[in-house]
Amino acid sequence: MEYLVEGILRAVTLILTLDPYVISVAKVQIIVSTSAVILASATAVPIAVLFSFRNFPFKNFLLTLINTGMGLPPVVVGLVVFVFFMRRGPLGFLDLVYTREIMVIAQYLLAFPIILGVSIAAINAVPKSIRETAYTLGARDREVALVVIKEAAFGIITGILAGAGRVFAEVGAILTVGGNIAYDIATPEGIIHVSKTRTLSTAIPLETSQGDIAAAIAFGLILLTITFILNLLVSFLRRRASIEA
Amino acid sequence: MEYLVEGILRAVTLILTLDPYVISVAKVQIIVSTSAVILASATAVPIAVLFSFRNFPFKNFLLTLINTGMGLPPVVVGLVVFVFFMRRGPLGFLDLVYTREIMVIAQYLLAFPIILGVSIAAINAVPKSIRETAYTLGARDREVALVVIKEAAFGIITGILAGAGRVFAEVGAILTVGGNIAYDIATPEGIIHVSKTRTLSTAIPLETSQGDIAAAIAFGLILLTITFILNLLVSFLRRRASIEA
Amino acid sequence: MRRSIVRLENISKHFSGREVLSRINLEIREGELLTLLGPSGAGKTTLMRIINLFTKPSEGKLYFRDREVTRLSGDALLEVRRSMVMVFQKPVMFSGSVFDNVAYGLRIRGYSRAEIERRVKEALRLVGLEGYEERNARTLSGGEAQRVAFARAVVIQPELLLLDEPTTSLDPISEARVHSIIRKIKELGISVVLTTHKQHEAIALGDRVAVLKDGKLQQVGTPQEVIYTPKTRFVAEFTGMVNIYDGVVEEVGSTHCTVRVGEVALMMHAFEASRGERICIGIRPEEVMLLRTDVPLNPRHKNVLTGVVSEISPQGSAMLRLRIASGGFEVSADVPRHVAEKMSIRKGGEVLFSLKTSCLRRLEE
Amino acid sequence: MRRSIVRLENISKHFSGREVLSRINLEIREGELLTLLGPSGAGKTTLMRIINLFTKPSEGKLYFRDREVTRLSGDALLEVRRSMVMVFQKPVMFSGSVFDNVAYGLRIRGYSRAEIERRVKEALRLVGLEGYEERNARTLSGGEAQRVAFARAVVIQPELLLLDEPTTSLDPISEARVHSIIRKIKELGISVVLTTHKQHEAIALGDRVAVLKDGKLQQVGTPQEVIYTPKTRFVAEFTGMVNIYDGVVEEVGSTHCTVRVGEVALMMHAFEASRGERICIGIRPEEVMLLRTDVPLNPRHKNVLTGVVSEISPQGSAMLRLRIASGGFEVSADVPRHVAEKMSIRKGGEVLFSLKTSCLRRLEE
Repeated sequence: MEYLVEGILRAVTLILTLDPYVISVAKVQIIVSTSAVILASATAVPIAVLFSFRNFPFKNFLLTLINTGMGLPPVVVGLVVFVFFMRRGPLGFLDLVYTREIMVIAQYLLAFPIILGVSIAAINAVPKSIRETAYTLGARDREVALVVIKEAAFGIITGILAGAGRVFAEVGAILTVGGNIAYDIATPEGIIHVSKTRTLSTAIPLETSQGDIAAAIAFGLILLTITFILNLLVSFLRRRASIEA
Repeated sequence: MEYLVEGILRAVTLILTLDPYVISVAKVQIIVSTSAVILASATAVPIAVLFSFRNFPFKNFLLTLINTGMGLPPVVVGLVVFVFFMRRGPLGFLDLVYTREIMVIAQYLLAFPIILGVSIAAINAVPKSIRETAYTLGARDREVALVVIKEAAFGIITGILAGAGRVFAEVGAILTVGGNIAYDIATPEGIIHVSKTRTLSTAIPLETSQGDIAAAIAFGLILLTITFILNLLVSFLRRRASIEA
Repeated sequence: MRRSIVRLENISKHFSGREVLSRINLEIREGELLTLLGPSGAGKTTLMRIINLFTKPSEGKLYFRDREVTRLSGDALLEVRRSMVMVFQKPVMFSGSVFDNVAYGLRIRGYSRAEIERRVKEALRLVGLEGYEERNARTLSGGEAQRVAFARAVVIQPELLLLDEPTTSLDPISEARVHSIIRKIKELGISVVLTTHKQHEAIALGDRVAVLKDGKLQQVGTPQEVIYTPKTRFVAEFTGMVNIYDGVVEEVGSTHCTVRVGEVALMMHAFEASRGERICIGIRPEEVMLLRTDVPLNPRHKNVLTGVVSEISPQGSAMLRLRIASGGFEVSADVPRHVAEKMSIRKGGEVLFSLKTSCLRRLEE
Repeated sequence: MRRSIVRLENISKHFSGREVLSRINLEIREGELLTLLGPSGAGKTTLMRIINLFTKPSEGKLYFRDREVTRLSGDALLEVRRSMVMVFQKPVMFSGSVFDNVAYGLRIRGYSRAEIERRVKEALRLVGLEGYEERNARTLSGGEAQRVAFARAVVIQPELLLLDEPTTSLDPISEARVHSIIRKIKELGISVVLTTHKQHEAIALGDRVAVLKDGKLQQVGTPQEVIYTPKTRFVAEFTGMVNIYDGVVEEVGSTHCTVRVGEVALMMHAFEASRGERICIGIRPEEVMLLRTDVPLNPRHKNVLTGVVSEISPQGSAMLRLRIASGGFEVSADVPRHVAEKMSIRKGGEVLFSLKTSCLRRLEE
């Protein structure tokens, strides 16, 4: 028990003293996952609007694909990305394996279907009568779309946060494509670790297996804080939405 | 590209020839995750019924806790389980680190809040008028509960499948507490690997980093098949439920 | 007097500070059909839920067959509740067959299989759904589901049936069918309380009508009492007494009083009041009497006025509603079509009319 | 004859094999209020949606101001649709203020800020919601939201306003308020189509009434035509002609025909038929005439029968409905209360009654 308390205290110290290794791991996580979420939102939300307002061939098939994507194990997504980008794979010439770029790609593929799926659901949840009211009042398709997006705004943001939740907490994909790499730098104070592709989530199993419980707990605390903030935002939006309705 | 095709072909061969290593990894995954889901269902569903029919102090607080649990990063759950059971941790005397038992515990903790949360939501989604109709027709609390469970059955099963989906695909927790261990056995045909705590999901990043793409793809295919079946069941139930309603 | 089944004594109900029901005193008697008439938000459903022991009143006492049941719980509550059934405004079906639904109340009461089958069959016949036993209850139309809900309630043979707005948003043909089912249920000796916001329904079905507004009981009486001697302005308005005036008492006599409304002085039957008091009076449109102008005026006609017809609109099928202006004094009069034709009444034409002293009624605010 | 705004020519609509509307021919004229009366499921809403260009008919042609608009799309559709507005049965509010909601149609039409403010204010005054501009539209009561929906529609000054069941499930006081708003809208010169399942509403509001059943137009006419000369059995039933009989033509004369109903032979005005033909006839309950038994029978009374009063129930406020059995022949008669009192009618008593030849009407099945 004392050992546990001691571990937690040392973890808090690592965070508060801005330990370079801890900071660099957290930075990689935040840069990679935030980029993935921003890219996924920027592409998924317009597509969601298109999906709800236009009919086109294979629409149902694409919807099924999106649903499948939402349920795909991240580790499998990571594997697929890996085999495409590995040296002898079809995109191997890009030389992206074990870089932050490929991590963004993998997490983008994880976030995209969730944001798209939740946004489509949010837009479809806007009562049909809202659209028809806008139409009967003389609105054009574009104006109706604006009305619907406004009504679905809370739901779309919830979808983006859900996507963020998925990629920040995820281990399988990012470990497979990123490789969990950190390297050493010599400084006047001694040798320190710096993360190249190691993230909060991939660092935890590594540090526990190497016996550095304090570092693992430090990473866990930061990760927990991030997901806690995301959850807080989601439940805040839920409450706002239920007051609105 | 040929390399990729070759990898897939070798992966299929590994599966079809029932390669002992592949089989033993899949067996660990199935034993651990299925045990966790069964235990979580057996405890979560009765508690969900209790939650919906009884008021007690701290109920809202507990509901918030369940919601938090549903959003907790699996790797953090794994870390918490690890620090409790590590040799110098409070439950270290049980000596469970890097065993299948501790993997069941970690995955139980992942599945439980989801199954509980979804079951509570399913029961609460049964219109209040169903309960009141049963009451006005003269039903006792117990009889009303039976009616409500019957109406919510599809939703509860969906919750169990969602729990299964979470634990089968998850890497962080199981890697942290299980350690991804396999060992060698000498046989007349030569030395083969056998999994102790290595699962489909944790084996993939390992095999890719060690360059055994065929094994990684084999594991990915099996994992995909499992999640595909789970998703199929969920969408089947959704359709049944929407026809019923 | 018939025995009482349910009695409410000074029942009040607050929800988060708002008073939904206020000091209700009401008795439901054996074998009667009581209609509870009021606009949406009057507290009708809350009152039904209190009677069915779903909601505990904030104040007051509830009696079932002269036994106080206000704060019952557990088995005692169950026993009382099992004497009655409520059919909700929007009935829901349990998943399963129609038979399962109708049989539910009997099954939980432990009836034998044969008895259940016999009674379910009988109940389905009552609501005109013979042979529906094996149908999936979730695939029924709205009207069919409602009739199954009636069967599900009646099959238990309750002493009291509570029907919450059973005909809201039904078309007239479906409404007529529901009315006929309700009459059949009443003939089985089951007492019924029915809430409605439709005046015509409350009057056509009710042995007695209780009028509720803003949680307050305005009046309880036979349909005729409620229509012809409304106690309050609200009851008058709600039951179609469209001519309501604010006036000032001018003279108080032993047999008659005079009340001034604008420029017109109206003679009424005597009532207790003091000169100069402001009061509210009303007259039903069908009680405004048009007089022939080609014969001498009969001296027994009081309050005779001339006016100009400013509007004519159909009122139901048999009547026309005239809007008549007599200077600043305006009145609506319902006249049978054939009478209007005979008197060649037309828009802009002049008419002579009389307001009988006995038809002018004083209303509380 | 007023100019036509919308004309439907042989409009049919199928949904997955089911015929929801069948060969509808109907014209909506400038300035008129047309009520579309029918039970739920008759196709009223589908018809409205076809007029508002939401639904394309399966067959037939739709004209707007004599221009065919059946298969318009894009800007041409938008232009026509902008001449009309529909208010849905359950109006929804956009999130935002009441002002935002009412202003919506004007904003997308690019009106100036000042003009929008002026018109919104005026529209809110029309529906009695002055000063509600800044209220959150989602916090309004159901009735208020409906009035905002009316304002939101009228503010555009459409040529045609489509109101889909605006009073379903309203209590009589709210209904009266909605009726008065509709009358004010009509006075603005806006043509209105209103669907309803309430006979009294269709009759009280409509310049013309179109009766719809199972997707087929049964009859279009003035309220009086629909009530007194219903063409089909359904129209008769739906408008309260409760006495409907199947009979056989016995004699065909030049001025009169005789029809046998059970044991009774009824004389009717002449119509085209052959002896032995089975036909359906009806008479409104208020046209059954009770005769005094203390004076000699007037020979101009035809179809005089004696019967026994088997049931008396209130019918609205002014009338009593008597169920009279004359052997196997039964008839319902609506009698004013005061007449019933004067004739001392009571349950079980004997009455003499006459069915005027002109009031017996032949109905199509």
